[in-house]
Amino acid sequence: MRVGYYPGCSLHGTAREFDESLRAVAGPLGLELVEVDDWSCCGATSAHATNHLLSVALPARNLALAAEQGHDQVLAPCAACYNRLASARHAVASDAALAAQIPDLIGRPFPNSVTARNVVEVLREQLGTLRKKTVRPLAGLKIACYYGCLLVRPSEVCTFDDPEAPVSMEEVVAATGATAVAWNRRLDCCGGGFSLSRTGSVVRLSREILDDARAAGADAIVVACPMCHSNLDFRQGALVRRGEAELPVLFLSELVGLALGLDARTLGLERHFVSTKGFVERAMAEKPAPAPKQPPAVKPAAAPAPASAQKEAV
Amino acid sequence: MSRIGVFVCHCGENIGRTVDGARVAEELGTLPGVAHSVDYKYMCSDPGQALIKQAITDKRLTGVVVAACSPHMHEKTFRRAAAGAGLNPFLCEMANIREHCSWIHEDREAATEKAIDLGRLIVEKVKRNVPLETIRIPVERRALVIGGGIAGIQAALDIADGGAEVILVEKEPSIGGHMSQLSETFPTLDCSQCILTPRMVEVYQHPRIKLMAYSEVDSVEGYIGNFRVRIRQKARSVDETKCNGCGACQKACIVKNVPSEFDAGLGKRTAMYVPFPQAVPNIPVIDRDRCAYFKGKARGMKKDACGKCKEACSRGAVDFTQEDRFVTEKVGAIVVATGFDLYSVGKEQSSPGVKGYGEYGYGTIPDVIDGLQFERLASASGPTAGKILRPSDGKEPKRIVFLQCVGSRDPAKGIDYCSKVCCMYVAKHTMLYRHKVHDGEATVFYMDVRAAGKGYEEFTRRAVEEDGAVYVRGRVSRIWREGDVVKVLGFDTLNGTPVAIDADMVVLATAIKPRKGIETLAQTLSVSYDRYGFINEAHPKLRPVETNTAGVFVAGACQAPRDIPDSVAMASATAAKILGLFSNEMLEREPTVARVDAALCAGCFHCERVCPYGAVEHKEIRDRKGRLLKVVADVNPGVCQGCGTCQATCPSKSVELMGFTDEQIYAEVNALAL
Amino acid sequence: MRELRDLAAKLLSEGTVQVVIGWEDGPRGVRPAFVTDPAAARNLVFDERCTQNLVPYLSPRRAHVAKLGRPAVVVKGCDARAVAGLVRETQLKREDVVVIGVRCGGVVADPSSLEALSPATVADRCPGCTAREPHLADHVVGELPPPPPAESRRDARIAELEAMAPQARWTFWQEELGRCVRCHACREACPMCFCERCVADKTQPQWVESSPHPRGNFAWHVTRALHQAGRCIDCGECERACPVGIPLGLLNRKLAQVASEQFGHVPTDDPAVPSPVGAFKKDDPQEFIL
Amino acid sequence: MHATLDKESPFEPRLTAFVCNWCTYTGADLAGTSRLQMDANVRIVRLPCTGRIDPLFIIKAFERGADGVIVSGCHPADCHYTTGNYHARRRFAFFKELVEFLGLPEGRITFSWVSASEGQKWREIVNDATARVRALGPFASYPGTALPAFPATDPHPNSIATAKGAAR
Repeated sequence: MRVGYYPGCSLHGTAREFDESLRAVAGPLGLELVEVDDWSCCGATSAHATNHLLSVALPARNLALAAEQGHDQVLAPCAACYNRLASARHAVASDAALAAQIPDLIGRPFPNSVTARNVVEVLREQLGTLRKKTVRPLAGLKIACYYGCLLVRPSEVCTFDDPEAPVSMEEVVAATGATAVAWNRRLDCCGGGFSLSRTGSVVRLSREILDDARAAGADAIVVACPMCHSNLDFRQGALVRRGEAELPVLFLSELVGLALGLDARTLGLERHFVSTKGFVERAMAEKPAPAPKQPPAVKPAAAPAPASAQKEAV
Repeated sequence: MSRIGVFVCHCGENIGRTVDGARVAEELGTLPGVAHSVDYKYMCSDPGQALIKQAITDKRLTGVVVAACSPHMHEKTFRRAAAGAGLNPFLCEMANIREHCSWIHEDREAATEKAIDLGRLIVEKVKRNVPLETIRIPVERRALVIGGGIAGIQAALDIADGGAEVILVEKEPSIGGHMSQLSETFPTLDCSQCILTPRMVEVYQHPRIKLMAYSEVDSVEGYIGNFRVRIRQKARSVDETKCNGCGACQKACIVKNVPSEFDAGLGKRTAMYVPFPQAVPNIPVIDRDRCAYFKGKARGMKKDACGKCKEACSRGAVDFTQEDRFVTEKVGAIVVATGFDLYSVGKEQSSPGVKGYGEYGYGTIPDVIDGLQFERLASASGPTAGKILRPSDGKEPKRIVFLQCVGSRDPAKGIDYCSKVCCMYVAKHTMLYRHKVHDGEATVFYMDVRAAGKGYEEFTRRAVEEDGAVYVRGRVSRIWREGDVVKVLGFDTLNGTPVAIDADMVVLATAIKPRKGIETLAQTLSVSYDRYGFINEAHPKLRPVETNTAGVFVAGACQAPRDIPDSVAMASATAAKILGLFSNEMLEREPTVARVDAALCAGCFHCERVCPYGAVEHKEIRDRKGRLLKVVADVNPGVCQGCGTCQATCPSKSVELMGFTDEQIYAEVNALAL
Repeated sequence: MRELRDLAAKLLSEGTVQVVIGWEDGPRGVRPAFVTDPAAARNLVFDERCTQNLVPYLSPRRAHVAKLGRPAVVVKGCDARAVAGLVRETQLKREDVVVIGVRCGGVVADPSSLEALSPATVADRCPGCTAREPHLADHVVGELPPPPPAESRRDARIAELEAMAPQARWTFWQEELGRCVRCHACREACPMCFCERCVADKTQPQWVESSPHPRGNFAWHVTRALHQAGRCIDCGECERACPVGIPLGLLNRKLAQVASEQFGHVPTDDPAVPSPVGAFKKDDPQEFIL
Repeated sequence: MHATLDKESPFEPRLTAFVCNWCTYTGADLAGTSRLQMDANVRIVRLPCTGRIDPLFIIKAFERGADGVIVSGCHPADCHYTTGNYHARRRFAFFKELVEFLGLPEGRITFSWVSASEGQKWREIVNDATARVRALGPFASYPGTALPAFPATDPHPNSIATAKGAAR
């Protein structure tokens, strides 16, 4: 499948490993990433706080370019880029007066025909292929899937999953053979763009996220946003308390790459601040072939926990 | 030959001031076929009516035209007068020379001319009027009540007590509905089952009520007074005539871990079960999806996987071979009382327009429950025998947070309306909780407290003032679990501050929605429903328990969120309507209905497509040897309401609306050319 | 042509049908043929002269055709819409007729003129035809010929008339309709005019005056066109049948434009698509209603 | 026999109104009860529903000397018979387009929705339609539509009254 690719500034800078790992897994999953020629800034994070028209026009220009280059969808791995592209599409579709201004501003027609996609959404579509191509099932590894604030909200713009109880990242993680743990801070804010201006807030918010993931027994956090990654990975050294182990923070594409049997260097796993070495070793460790399904040897407890009973009643 | 009598009214000065009544009478008197034409000061007065009656007799009139006020005012009066003198009332019509003439024109000359025109128009029409007989349809004096909750029970009892037979259809194995699941009821805090169970027994024992539990309405044909209803009696796998309700089969059942619907999933039942001990009828049913015997058969096992219930039954009532049975019943009226479902807080929703509340953790956090589950916890017959214990670890919660408007009044979730009962039952819950757990803290997040109803406001005040419930105005944004604490993060909009509460349990007052599948039933009954699926009443103010299909009535929460007193009142209202309907042996209908000329009808059935009432049926025309010649349209006079859309649509004018025939209208239009 | 004849002969000799209604050569161009003998199937033809719609012969009111037995009918794409119309309006059971569709490259407006198909002679409905291959058919025969020539003339003519002042338009139509001799050939030729008794023949009351007077003519042509509104299958037979050459096709076409623009209905040979008559949408256009 | 002819304005049009019983007829009643003065040129023919109104009624009215026609009923969604007016609306859409295509000027036929509470609107409809038709002039001035007088008929003839009426 041919997909337009809009890396944005992050993937050419701080999140190079996101870019590298995505390009590495694309082939095996049957995706052909074609970088949009002459792409420019999406406008995040400052445009939509300062000039609404500009915040729509910047993404619109990139989407118009993609349309001219024959794409019907564009993969924007950065959650902020994705959010801006999708928001611009939504704004134009729901405001005729705004739509009328755009072509003049960007100097080209804007058919609004190209859909903006994010990594989670695109990988989830390839679940079948992923399961088939997984040569190194990550069984035994516990993953905390962290969506952050931008991937699934606002709900009228990011429609691919439930805004309050998303499941798509967990589905991708499950396809790699790893276990997605249940935890509470999946949708919390990491502090995002306040990394430099209000570092104190970022430290507090990010620490809560890390603590909760650790409490849930996660071996690693998986993200799909360069900003989340930088806050959780780059700042983690300053966040951990004495004696606490650091928690590796991986891009979803890196985890998928490991399951596909790609090596850590190709996936950019050596670029992290929190060492991924231990995690990668556990992932690479030879595991016994998955046992064929058997009925459990021991009968389950006579009365299941009320939680499950309750589920039946819902 | 026509002998029309024309009676021009002055209505005192009302008409007389601008219309020269004497001249109108004189002019109309010259028309062909007019045998008598007079004017009089007050035609509707007793002497005026006597004038008409006298003329009908003396002049042997074949039609009467009263040129006076609007027919909406006095058509009935004058038709009654005509009938009093032995003239068919449908040979009497009115020309409106007051509202449509004297009152709206100043120029006496112009108004008089117009009054003559209007009179002539009606004279020409009445010449073509034919005697019509009021349509009389036999009424089957039996009612069908769909739904055995409190509304259905009340309707059935009231109708049966009024002397008519009732068939009460309930899809669950027992009647009782949601009310049987409640602990206490607001605003009196009397025990729900204590007031309901006697009524359930009364239904069972009533000589005129035929209770069909574990049954569903399959199809409905016919019309008011004459419905034919096909009912599916689902296979209980227990012979009702043999079972004496001893319960031995349930004790013997090996499948004991089925979540109990009655206990809202908080308790367990067997696969062979009665929903609750006071069930009516007290006859068990096998849940075939759970039963070991049937699961074994479904897997293709040759040997019987189980049969313990059959062995245990001393009366040989257990019958694995039973199948669904269909019975057809004739009824004259139908009550829809199918009640409600609770909004599902989790992700799974009945329609794409409705969304869940992922952020509240229902279904994943065991100590987040809904209002109905709390009722079961508080109920003496519930899984905890009335002790408030939380589901996760069975401990007594010391702090419960109640959330109102979960789903309700939330357009983002697809439910714009207020569910009406939640404010009241949440107040009740806080009281029940505080009465049982004296050191417990009850916190309520609310948007408004809507307590309109007798004793309702006092009740909610009591919850706050006497029982110490803490009301926080605002919404909750997230609920999550840390250890055994349920964290609730909300916002107090009166203080303008975020609120974080460590709770032991959270109760969600979820919205009330129409029963799943109500649309199918509504279509079967051809009644309309709103975008949420609530059944539409015929008029929101003046006909609140009727539907747009004559003979079909609505009671309880299937029409809109309703509490118990409302539902009962509606049910009694339907009973009054139905008993009124049944008080006549024959149903009288206006004879202004459409008739098809079968000889001319080509059977294109455009009329069938435009008929708002489905009154057009197909009739086969056969020759004497029984060979099918053609299929033509036929109007059922019991269903037709007389709009005439069929006639205007019929290309060959093969259908006539009595009272407004083509000939009559043609004559009216022609009369204007004179 | 051979394919058509072989199929007709096969259907007749196998007893699938008792009569095949098609076209054959006659002294003045082609004429309808009612073939009951398999050997006579070799007379069947189909070409640009086969303008006539044969579906009216399937009307239950045509007893002399019905008594020939179970029919097969040869239809062009436009004619197939008439079969669909009869099925839709319960005049015909689909299983009671075998439909032989022919692929069509357009027909001439006036086959009796014996002129070849050209932009000048093509029937009004053919340019831009989207039904050259019938869907509602048990058999479809022939190769798809090249599309019919020329641009549509009638839409231009309608636009031209609409540009005129009402009074001038009235005068034009009074002149056209004034020629009407009330022979009702337009009705007889129409596959969708199947009433037991036409409203124009009703006398009690007489809505439509029967004499060829301007009033009666106006009432008749308004009524005829309105009864076809949303139902007309655009075969052009009414206009072709008219002995005095009234452009009835313009009236039908005008109402077809209304049906399509306001109610999204276009003639189709799918009997499952409901006609706009007897249907409504709550948001149907109503700008004309104050 | 119609509205009095005004000397200054030689032409007073005649209009026939086909209205439904439940909304417009009642709305016209309300106009009367409210004593709303209006032009006296309109004669109302009462029908149960706009669904009952056949385009032939309108043609016949013109044939019989009407200069204009008003068709009025319940607003959409207010129909006493639920959907009669929706079917009428489609029928009138076709009819209006057809007769205008045949050269009938737009103002001769007025379609309107007048509810039982819109007495005021009914007055405006009546006055506006009358003014429009007055401006258009007599329908009979259209060629080919001149009318002979139609005698009143009796469906049950052979009476003395018939002879008397015909002599009139």
